[in-house]
Amino acid sequence: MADTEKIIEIEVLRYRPEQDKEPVWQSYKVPFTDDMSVLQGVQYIKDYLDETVSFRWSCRMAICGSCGMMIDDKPKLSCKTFLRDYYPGKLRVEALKHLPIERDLIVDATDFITKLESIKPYIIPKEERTLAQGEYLQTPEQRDMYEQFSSCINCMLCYAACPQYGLNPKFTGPGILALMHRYNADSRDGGQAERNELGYADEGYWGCTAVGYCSEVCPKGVDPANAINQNKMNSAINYFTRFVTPGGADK
Amino acid sequence: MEVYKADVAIVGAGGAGLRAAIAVAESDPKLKIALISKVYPMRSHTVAAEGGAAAVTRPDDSLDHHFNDTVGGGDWLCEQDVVEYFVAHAHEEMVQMEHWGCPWSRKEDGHANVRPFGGMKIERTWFAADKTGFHMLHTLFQTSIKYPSIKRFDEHFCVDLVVEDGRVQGVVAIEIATGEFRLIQAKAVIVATGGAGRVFRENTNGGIVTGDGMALAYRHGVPLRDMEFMQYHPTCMPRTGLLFTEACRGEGGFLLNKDGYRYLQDYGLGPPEDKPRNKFMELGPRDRLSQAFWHEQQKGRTIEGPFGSVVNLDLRHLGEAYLRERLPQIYELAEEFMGVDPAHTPIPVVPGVHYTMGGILADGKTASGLPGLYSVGECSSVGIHGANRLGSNSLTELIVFGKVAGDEAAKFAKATSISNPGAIEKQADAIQARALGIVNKADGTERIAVLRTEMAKSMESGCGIYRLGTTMQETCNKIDELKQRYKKLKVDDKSKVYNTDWLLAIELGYLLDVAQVIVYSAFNRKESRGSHQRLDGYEQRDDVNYLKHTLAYYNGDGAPRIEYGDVKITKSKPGTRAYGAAGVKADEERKKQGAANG
Amino acid sequence: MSNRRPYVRSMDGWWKRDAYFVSYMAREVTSVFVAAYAVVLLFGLVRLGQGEAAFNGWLQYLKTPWMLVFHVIVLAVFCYHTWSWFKIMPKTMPIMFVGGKRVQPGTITGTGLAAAVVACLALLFIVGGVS
Amino acid sequence: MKRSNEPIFWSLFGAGGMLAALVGPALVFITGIAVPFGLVFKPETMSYAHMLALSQNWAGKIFILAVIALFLWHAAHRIHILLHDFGVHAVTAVRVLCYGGAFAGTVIAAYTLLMIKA
Ligand SMILES: Cc1cc2nc3c(=O)[nH]c(=O)nc-3n(C[C@H](O)[C@H](O)[C@H](O)COP(=O)(O)OP(=O)(O)OC[C@H]3O[C@@H](n4cnc5c(N)ncnc54)[C@H](O)[C@@H]3O)c2cc1C
Ligand code: SF4
Ligand code: F3S
Ligand code: FES
Repeated sequence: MADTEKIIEIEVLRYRPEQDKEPVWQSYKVPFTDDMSVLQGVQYIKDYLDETVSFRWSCRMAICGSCGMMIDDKPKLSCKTFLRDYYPGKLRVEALKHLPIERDLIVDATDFITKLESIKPYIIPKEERTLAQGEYLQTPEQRDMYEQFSSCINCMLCYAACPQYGLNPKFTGPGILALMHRYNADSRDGGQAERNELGYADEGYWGCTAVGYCSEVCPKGVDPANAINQNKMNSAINYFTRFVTPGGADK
Repeated sequence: MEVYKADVAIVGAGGAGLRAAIAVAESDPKLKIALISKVYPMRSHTVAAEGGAAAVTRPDDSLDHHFNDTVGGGDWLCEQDVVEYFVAHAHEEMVQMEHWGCPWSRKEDGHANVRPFGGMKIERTWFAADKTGFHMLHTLFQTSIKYPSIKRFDEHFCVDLVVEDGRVQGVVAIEIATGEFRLIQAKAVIVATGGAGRVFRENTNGGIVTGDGMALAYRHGVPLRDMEFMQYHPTCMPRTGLLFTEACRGEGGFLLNKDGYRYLQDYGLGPPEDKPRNKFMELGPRDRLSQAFWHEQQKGRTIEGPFGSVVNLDLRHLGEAYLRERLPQIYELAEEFMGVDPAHTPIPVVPGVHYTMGGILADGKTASGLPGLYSVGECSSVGIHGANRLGSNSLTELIVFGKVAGDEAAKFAKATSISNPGAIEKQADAIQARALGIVNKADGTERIAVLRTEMAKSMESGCGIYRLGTTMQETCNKIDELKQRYKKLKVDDKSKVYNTDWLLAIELGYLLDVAQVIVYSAFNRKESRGSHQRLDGYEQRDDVNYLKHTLAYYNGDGAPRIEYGDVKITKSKPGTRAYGAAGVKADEERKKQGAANG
Repeated sequence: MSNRRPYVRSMDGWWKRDAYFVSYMAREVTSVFVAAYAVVLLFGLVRLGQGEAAFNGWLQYLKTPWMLVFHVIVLAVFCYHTWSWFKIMPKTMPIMFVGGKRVQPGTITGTGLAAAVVACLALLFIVGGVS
Repeated sequence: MKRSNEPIFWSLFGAGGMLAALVGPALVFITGIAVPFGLVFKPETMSYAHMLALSQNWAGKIFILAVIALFLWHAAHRIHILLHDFGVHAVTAVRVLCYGGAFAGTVIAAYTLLMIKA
């Protein structure tokens, strides 16, 4: 390699359920070059220092959403965080906060996936259309209304950022509520009423106290805080008008 | 062992596997579907596809154009009847994706927009900004949730197929979180495990793209077809291999050598023009562009620097605003990974391994020779890519043939029943014992990372953009040696919960099998065609001897047995594969000939 | 039997973990001062109802140094409230387009802050004019 | 899933928060600093007579009630969340305390204003 190698210390929060009672820090010294990501640093550990260190990764290009970790206590995608930014100090990596640690840097994603499945994350057509009729027409402006919310890569960084989820895991949480809004805001979709049942509950929009950190850490500019909080007004209006507007009292 | 009884089991939940699952569910809601994936579906590597998916859309386009581009692009090694089916069903599948919510980029009038792509005569590539694969994958995954008959086995690692009574009757998988084994019994199995780019060093593929399904089918006697054809993508990030989509060039990007010269004009792709022109210059096919890079390097006209030899991808003239709108992800990649602002500085790029053209031998309806076994997606070879895939044809392949695979497997499952469940369970136990053997071995000495690195390096030197008999021979020997050393592999991690060390070890076994097939197939093909280019006396295409598919058969511990199969030719006789001005001329001549032949 | 034993980390002291959380908590704590100020006003109102002597007692009370310190702090807290209120405002509004361009969060916050300045000045002028 | 009753409290919270954000700083400056210490305004700005007059007309009554009650509801909602944030999970007790306080303050203010006759 052309540039001279530097060494950085990486501390990893280890947790091996079959042998550790609770997580422990373990330190490794990793040679690196300036273009190396934190993920590559951790991969180096696994390849050459300690094969038992476990973590998820795949795409290396910030799109598959596997590699989220707490890096110096901030939720980040390890594949697009660079070792050079921590040098000459050391850095600490830990499994995403607020989620149970399955092992080492791997969190248990079951809750996230179950919630994703619960919000009807698919088009419930406003009007049926056959393939022969071609595509639904949607102007670029209509697309812009939901595009940002459809960019979520399910990396769960926002869950590691949201204290309300940490305090109460029943809260649906930022990423999934953003996805719910993505479908509600799609001009092709007519499923809002069905989804609002969850949205308008304590576990839905109302579990959020507008901390806003979710949007701060989101690597894809989804802005889940916006997806949630812009719906509180609708939810409130619906609450007060449901008995007077036709069809307003949807469950 | 826990047993789950399904009608159709699908291994792989990328674009192909998900589309197949939905097809089975729609064809008959009573069929029980097991959808198995070693990662959560949305992590599948389809997520990384950027540019788009091809389907004839504009009034000035035609199915024949798409057919000709694909077959010519594939250097006539395509199954032409399958290509005909493919181009005919592409558009309706795009519309289907749209109905399911895929956020296709739109024109002002509300219709889906199309963009130009390398090797395509007319704009026909549907896109969702530069995150097309991401949006297709998430749309398919989220839509699949609608169907209660799809039971997902997320983070389940498939270790083998169960073949009993001469047909596939299930798969065995490890539940990664617990290390427990599961037998998934099924009357039909669809393999949709994606490509094998990880056999190489610098590549655009995700860490999970390790050729698992190919190796599994191969070990059960199904041949792998045309595996020597590995696509090099001309514009990748040096060292990491991350991709700068072809759309960069579709939108008007230039490739420059160290003199700032658009060198592609020296390789039969000119003349250069300011605006992108389909099948000219930067919009030539990937194999040609990667080869041109190699020649520039030989001539000392590449740029030498900290990243090795590179050329420049110049997007500056497109302006920041346009780049941010059309290529936001590319902008981000360049800025964050390389510290390069593409609006002001050209991006250094190199060719990197990108796509596995070959795969599990399948007929035009995705069926393999082994009854009950279907394959679809990058792991499969239904025959549309030939010797070189055109960009944006493979996302379309996932959905067109995903549906076919689902329909066919459903039909097969309905017509059969499980035979001999006792024997199936016994087999599953044996599979479990074998998989555990890898981790429980006492006398191992070899390290996973060491073998993997040696393999990748050797593949790169033997099966690069240009190939030589001697180096290929060296690589054959090297892979044979690594397969022996693999038997002495040492797995440090002995735990059950999320033991990725163990999975890496199993994947390495798959990689080595696939690597061996690639290099032996390449060694035996004594001609140059598409992405397989030789420099040792076989520089020309040889239709007399090699207008044939390579079929590699598993042969235990020995080298694969190489055979050849016919290519199905319907309406396009092999011609000169030319681009740029020469391409226009060749087209005209073909037309004249066609008219003369009546 | 499963070997899984997912480890759940404690949330104790979470608000100290990150500067962002500290600023969030500061925003929430403003409410204590808003309440205190409202109680002071409520107290004055009750005194008003009890007659001139009682109300003057309340007015005298406001002039004590302690109350000055208190109100200076409350003023600072209210200013922080105003700033944080409009800072989070863009999160509560649907995506809007004006003339085909997306309205930026900064614009919303800026407009809110401007409105607050106008409202405050208006109040000061009204009060100044009436008296 | 059960529809949340949050909208009631949230609406009051929001109204109070908006009022506080718009005029709060000026209000505090006037009642807490400027008038008691004789800055900017005339000393009789908040005299008994002036204040009585204000609380005798309907607009004045509404303004006073709005400020006191909405500030209280705004604060009650946030304090409620604050306690939850600090890990106090006695949900019902906390609610009764916070919203009960705001309710009591509202009733006292309204009663007092009603009792002040023109
Ligand atoms: C960076 C990049 C950009 C691309 N851009 C384009 C483009 O613009 N246009 C285009 O047409 N094509 C593009 N391609 C190609 C195209 O994206 C892929 O060919 C296609 O997505 C492959 O899809 P698939 O469903 O076959 O496999 P994948 O999406 O890779 O899915 C494989 C699935 O199999 C599962 N699996 C694998 N092994 C096992 C196992 N042992 N046990 C259990 N599950 C297993 C995985 O978990 C995964 O779910 C691109 C490719 C790359 C790498
Ligand atoms: S909203 Fe952002 S942070 Fe949250 S899961 Fe999606 S991409 Fe990740
Ligand atoms: S951090 Fe949590 S509380 Fe709301 S604004 Fe984001 S979801
Ligand atoms: S590895 Fe895919 S997001 Fe980081």
